[in-house]
Amino acid sequence: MTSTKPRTSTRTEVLESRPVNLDGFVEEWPEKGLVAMESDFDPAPSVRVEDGRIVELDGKARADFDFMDTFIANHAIDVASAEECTAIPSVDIARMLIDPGVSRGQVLAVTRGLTPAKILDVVKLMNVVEIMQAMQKMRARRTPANQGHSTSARDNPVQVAVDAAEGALRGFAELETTLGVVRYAPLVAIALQVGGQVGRGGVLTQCALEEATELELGMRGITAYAETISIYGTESVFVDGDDTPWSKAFLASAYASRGIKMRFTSGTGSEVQMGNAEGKSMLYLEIRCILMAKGAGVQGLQNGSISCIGVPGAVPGGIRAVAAENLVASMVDLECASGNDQSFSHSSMRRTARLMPQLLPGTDFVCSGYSAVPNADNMFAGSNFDTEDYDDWNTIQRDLQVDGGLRHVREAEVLQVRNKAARALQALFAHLDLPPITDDEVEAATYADSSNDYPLRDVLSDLKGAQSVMERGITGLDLVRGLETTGFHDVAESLLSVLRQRVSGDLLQTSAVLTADFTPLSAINDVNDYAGPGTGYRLAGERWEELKKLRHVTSATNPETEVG
Amino acid sequence: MTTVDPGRSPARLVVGVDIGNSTTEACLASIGPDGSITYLATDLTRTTGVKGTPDNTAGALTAVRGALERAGRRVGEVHTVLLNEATPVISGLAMETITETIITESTMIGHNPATPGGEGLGVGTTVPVGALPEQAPGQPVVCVVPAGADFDDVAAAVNAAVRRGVDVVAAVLAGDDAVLVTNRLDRPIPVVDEVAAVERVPLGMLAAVEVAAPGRTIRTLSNSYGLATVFELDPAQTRQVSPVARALTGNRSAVVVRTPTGDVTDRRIPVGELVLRGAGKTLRVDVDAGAEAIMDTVARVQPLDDAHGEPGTHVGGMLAQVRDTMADVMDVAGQPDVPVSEIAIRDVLAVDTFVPAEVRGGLAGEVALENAVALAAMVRTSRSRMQLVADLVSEQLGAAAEIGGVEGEMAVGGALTTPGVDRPVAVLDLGGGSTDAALLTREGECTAVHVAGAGELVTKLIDSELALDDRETAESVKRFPLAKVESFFHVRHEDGTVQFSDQPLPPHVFARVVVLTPDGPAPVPTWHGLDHVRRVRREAKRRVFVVNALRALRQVAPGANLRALDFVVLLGGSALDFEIPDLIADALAPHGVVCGTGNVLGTEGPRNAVASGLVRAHAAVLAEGARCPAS
Amino acid sequence: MSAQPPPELTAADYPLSIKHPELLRTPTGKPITALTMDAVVSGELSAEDLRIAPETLQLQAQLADASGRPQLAANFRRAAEMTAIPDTEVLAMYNALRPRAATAAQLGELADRLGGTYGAPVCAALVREAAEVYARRDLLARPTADVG
Amino acid sequence: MTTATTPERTLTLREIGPAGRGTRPDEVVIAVSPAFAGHFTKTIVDVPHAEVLRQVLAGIEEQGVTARVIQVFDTADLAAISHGGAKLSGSGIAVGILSRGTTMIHQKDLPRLSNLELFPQSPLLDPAVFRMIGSNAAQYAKGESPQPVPTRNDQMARPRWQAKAALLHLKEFECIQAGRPAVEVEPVFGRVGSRRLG
Repeated sequence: MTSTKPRTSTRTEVLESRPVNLDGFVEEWPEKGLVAMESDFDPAPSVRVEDGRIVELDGKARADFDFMDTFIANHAIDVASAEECTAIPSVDIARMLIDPGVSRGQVLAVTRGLTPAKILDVVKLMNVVEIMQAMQKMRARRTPANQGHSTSARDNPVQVAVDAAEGALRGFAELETTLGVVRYAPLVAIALQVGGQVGRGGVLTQCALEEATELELGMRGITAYAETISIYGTESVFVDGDDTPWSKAFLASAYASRGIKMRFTSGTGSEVQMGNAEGKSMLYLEIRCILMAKGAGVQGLQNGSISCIGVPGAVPGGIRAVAAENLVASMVDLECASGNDQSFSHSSMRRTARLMPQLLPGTDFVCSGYSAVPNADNMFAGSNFDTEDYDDWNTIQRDLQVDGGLRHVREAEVLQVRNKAARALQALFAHLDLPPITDDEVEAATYADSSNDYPLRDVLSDLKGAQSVMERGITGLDLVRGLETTGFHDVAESLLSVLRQRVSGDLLQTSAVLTADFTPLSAINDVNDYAGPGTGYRLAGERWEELKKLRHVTSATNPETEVG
Repeated sequence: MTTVDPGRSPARLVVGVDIGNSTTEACLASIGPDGSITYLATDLTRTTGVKGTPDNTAGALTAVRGALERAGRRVGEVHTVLLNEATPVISGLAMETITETIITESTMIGHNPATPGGEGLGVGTTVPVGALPEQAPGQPVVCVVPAGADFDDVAAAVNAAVRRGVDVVAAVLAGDDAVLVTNRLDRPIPVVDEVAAVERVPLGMLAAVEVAAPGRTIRTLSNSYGLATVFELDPAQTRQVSPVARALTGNRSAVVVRTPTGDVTDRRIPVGELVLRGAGKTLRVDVDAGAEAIMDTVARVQPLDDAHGEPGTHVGGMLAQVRDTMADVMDVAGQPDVPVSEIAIRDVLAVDTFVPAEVRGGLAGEVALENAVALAAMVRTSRSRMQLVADLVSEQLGAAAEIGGVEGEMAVGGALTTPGVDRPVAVLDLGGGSTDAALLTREGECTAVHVAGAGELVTKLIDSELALDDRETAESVKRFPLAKVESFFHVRHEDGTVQFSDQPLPPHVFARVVVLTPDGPAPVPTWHGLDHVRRVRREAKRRVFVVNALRALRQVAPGANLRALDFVVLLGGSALDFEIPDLIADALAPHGVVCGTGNVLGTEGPRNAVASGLVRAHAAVLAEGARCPAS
Repeated sequence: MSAQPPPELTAADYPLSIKHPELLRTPTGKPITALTMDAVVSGELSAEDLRIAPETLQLQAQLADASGRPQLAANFRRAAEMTAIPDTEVLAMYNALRPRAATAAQLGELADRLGGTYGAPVCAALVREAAEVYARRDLLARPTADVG
Repeated sequence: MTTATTPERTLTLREIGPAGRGTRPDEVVIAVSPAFAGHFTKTIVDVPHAEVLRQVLAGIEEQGVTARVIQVFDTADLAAISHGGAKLSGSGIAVGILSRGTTMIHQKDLPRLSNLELFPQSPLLDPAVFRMIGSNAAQYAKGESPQPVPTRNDQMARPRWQAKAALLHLKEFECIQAGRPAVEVEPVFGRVGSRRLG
């Protein structure tokens, strides 16, 4: 080719080579809903009640309601206070949200009567710092927490167990897994449960699968909760997903009827991604999802764009909208597992900035899936953070004195729990007559980073074993019995304590997790009491001492050594 | 337990328990003081751990409890649990490829692309397509096209050269473009494509390209005299190229390049010796001599005392590993170690097979079916840990537990409960790792043998011969019948019958050869047709089970004469296979033997023979009847 | 959202597993304190013992009401009704509620079965409401299936 | 010849009549979306539509199977386009292609929402993949059992391409002409800077 490009500066070349330029960005197109939260095509707020029924919602008469409007009007909005609350000027409500003198409960008394467009109108007034300020108060549980992913590119149960153990030790309150080969699910779910309990008794686990199998594993007590129950903001996309608000509400009750904690999943961008945003902004549609979840009576929601993060991430103000959607979930009193769980950017700087609106104020689960395995092993298609980022995360917590739910753990402790998790799973597999785990595998697991560091397993035998788990009707009780009889008494006790919780139903309440002493901690007994400086959750005392530790900190007493 | 007093009780409750390689079976019966037996219930569960080791206890207890539950009886009522003397049998498998095809100097391309172009034979000098513009007219040329070239451009270049008078007679392409190029030529020529390493085709050499019409095979390059004609060879040279012709037989297309010393050779790979000791002799046989030679040697050292393979070979490694595994299994805390030297290989089965392997020196990933030998070996030990199992069972159930007899004898006893069977009777227990035979004579004498090779070897043969590289699929091919999905609404079974369905079949099986598993049709990932897959499956079963059936029965038959057998009863998991019993029955029919799948107690099919045999033997002792002496 | 009877439990009674274990029983009638390791090892417990009882869901519904979460409470009340329905039937009912999966008559039968066989009036009401909305939004199964 | 960069080909779709049902059992229908080779000229990763169509056609031709190309105007839903194409195909097999590159192999007896092979990750489809898609479609038409085209995956496709894919999807929807029936077209290839037709 003889054609020459115009000469570019060396600086441009440097900038061109920056990872951020591998990300994709697009212009807004509000008519089609390709816009974060500021759109002239979103409806204006309005509500009218007649005979105890909402007959007009955001400019639409009941006869014109689509099924989202109907469900929200029938179930989500408090009819008694709707007209009064929606009449309050949006700016007043926005100010209540950030005013430390107004309690969380006082805000909830107003938000329970708001329409979707009204909520949008309120949060549109708030900049990202104000959103964070509000999140700090509106988060349902006082103590923030984090959730990890433990998966394996080879679906190796040994890896899932030891990385779950290390993750639990590092602080994740919940652990989630999923599969490459779905038939591996029973073995991997068992591994996650056992590994999690070795790392820290009381960790809750889940395995993301299609509804029937996920529910079955839950009912058998092999997993403890579920969250991959997706909902969408327009009727057409909801129907494309082969569900309706009523089918999902029914499913929510089905989980509760088996004593299993559950939350829905939604997020900005999914409707426009599927081409059916009906001309509404991403945040408006997400607010409809949030209120639908509220109306279904599910205790919580995983949101923050989730698997569509590339869409809000590419438009102006998109990450502000993502922060706002987390806030809206919290301000209507739902547990919020706030995203940061999908590969988001080629730029580390951008990955970190995207996290700040959740990390700084704290949310119920800052990540709804921090990859507790290297991203190459992450079967959720990669997370915003993975095992390589552990030390950075811990340092950021220490720098800013914020609690992101993790902590630095010394190598010896890590190796100890990894080894124990592998041995516990080895003993349990032998006890249940599942394909053996060799001593070589235990050794490899203790010191491994990724799935490549493990001996290959006999996949055929594993799949037969997995099938036999289902056929033989193995339940959580069998796991407890196996662990107890093979000498892993403490792990067996932890698992039994988790199983006992489903009889009590305490984990069904909003934002519930289980502490290391097996106390259910939820929005009922750990109420967020933030009321300005010096109140609410503060990173102090023993926990702060814990977070001061890093891999390398020079000792003040003897600068020739490190503390740790 | 207080209610049971063996001295006075009118009937005692006993449970026979058979711990096999893969399943543990129980047979619950009540025995009257006169030895009369009332069978109450049976149960079957997976064997826990390796047969003959303390790990078996859990499975044995599960089976006993299961049988009790079915009969509505309590654990406390059991008087005696009867266990078989289960000696651990461990089998190993290995495969050695013993031939190798090598092409030197890139003499030949014979990979049979799916869609060659044109038809006929072209002979000329190899020239790169890029050099066609400089090629002088007159001399015939074979055009060689590198990877990445566009089919439109190649066709244009050839057409241009031909218009200039260059005699382009054939082409060899890297890409899958042969039809595309030929369709665009003014004058059609034979074209062979998908030659991945086309850059290694020698240039400036005389080459012949031949493509046959669809559905036909080449005639000239697969014929030694055809090659001699094309390349003007003398008789000595013709003899030298005959392997090339042989290698190309059956192909639809081929390229042969004449180079100074190019050759195709079929080499035997030395893979070491097998040392067999028995009958006071020690014989050696080269593994690459093939299955027949190995099995002849094995026959000459019967009964086999031990076998070793040459260290550093697959066979040597496999035999050593089987021995080590057995040593590990016998290693139980509180029991004396069993030295490896005391663990002997007691049988070897060799089977000829073939493995598709990429040809060394090939330019297009040519695959040749290389010969291979598959070996199964079996190790037994006279020592067992069954006493430990018996002690544990006794402790857990609060009942007596005794070790009741040798498996083969018990199996025969159980087989006798099959309606229509009488002494003398032989049983064949078709398992996963070994095939066992036992004979009970009219006089009540019993002999039993175990031979190596059973269901697992069949799976391995299917896996390698179909190049599946997936044991799970191979296992399905072995276990279930085949069909071809002809549309979303019908399949054609392997017997030719057609079955329609109302619901559309899943897309991933469309147009594929499938195995009809209980969970629905599963595709067999192979380009072979249904008939080929079926032939491989049946041949694998024949070479293992039929060969072993005859071998094992000869070892127990009086005077090694199969005609001396009257009844042969098939038992074990593989007796439930949909065609193995027929294959064996067909093979035995010429010897006048009645052969069929057992139906133990008239209800259990080929299952539960040993467990119910234990009960029978126990009852016989109680009645002070004769007992089959140990062999 | 009709008003619930005044709650007997208050937020201070949470968590029940610690503050009121005496109120918690398994569907088989065992007290939660019977779920011990000894009981597990001896095989006294079955999977049925690890399910939640409808009475417990009613208690949790009271707690949800007491902490200002009427929708959550309603969900727990539906769940309490659903404890009696076998697993496979729960999934079948869920599938019937998917778009265009059931006719008006089928949904009516489903609601009747919930209200009658299972004594589940709250669930039945949810299904009736769905049937009404589906009719208006063209989400009922069409009598002649058009898969083309 | 291998090193020379081939000049970019152009593509126009010349309408030759309404899209009818084919009768030849050895044909595959290629059904393209409303904006294909019109409003848009290349896929999300800049593969020219000329090359996309040329390679799919080549894959079919190499298998000795014929092809007909139709353009659909009243939907931009890939399953609907592909299934509609399959119903018009003499063999019952069709390849459906969206402007951004997303492609599907469909068969007429399958439910609309099912498919034989789906290539959802448009950023990972290059000319070689389009060739294999054509080849596989032709093999299905012949009743053979091709190995499915290997699908690729890239975790970082989300941040780079997700939003652009959504935008292209919306634009394609804009080009829908409700009620306009599908037409059979003749693909006319040309070369930039050259009048010679390929």
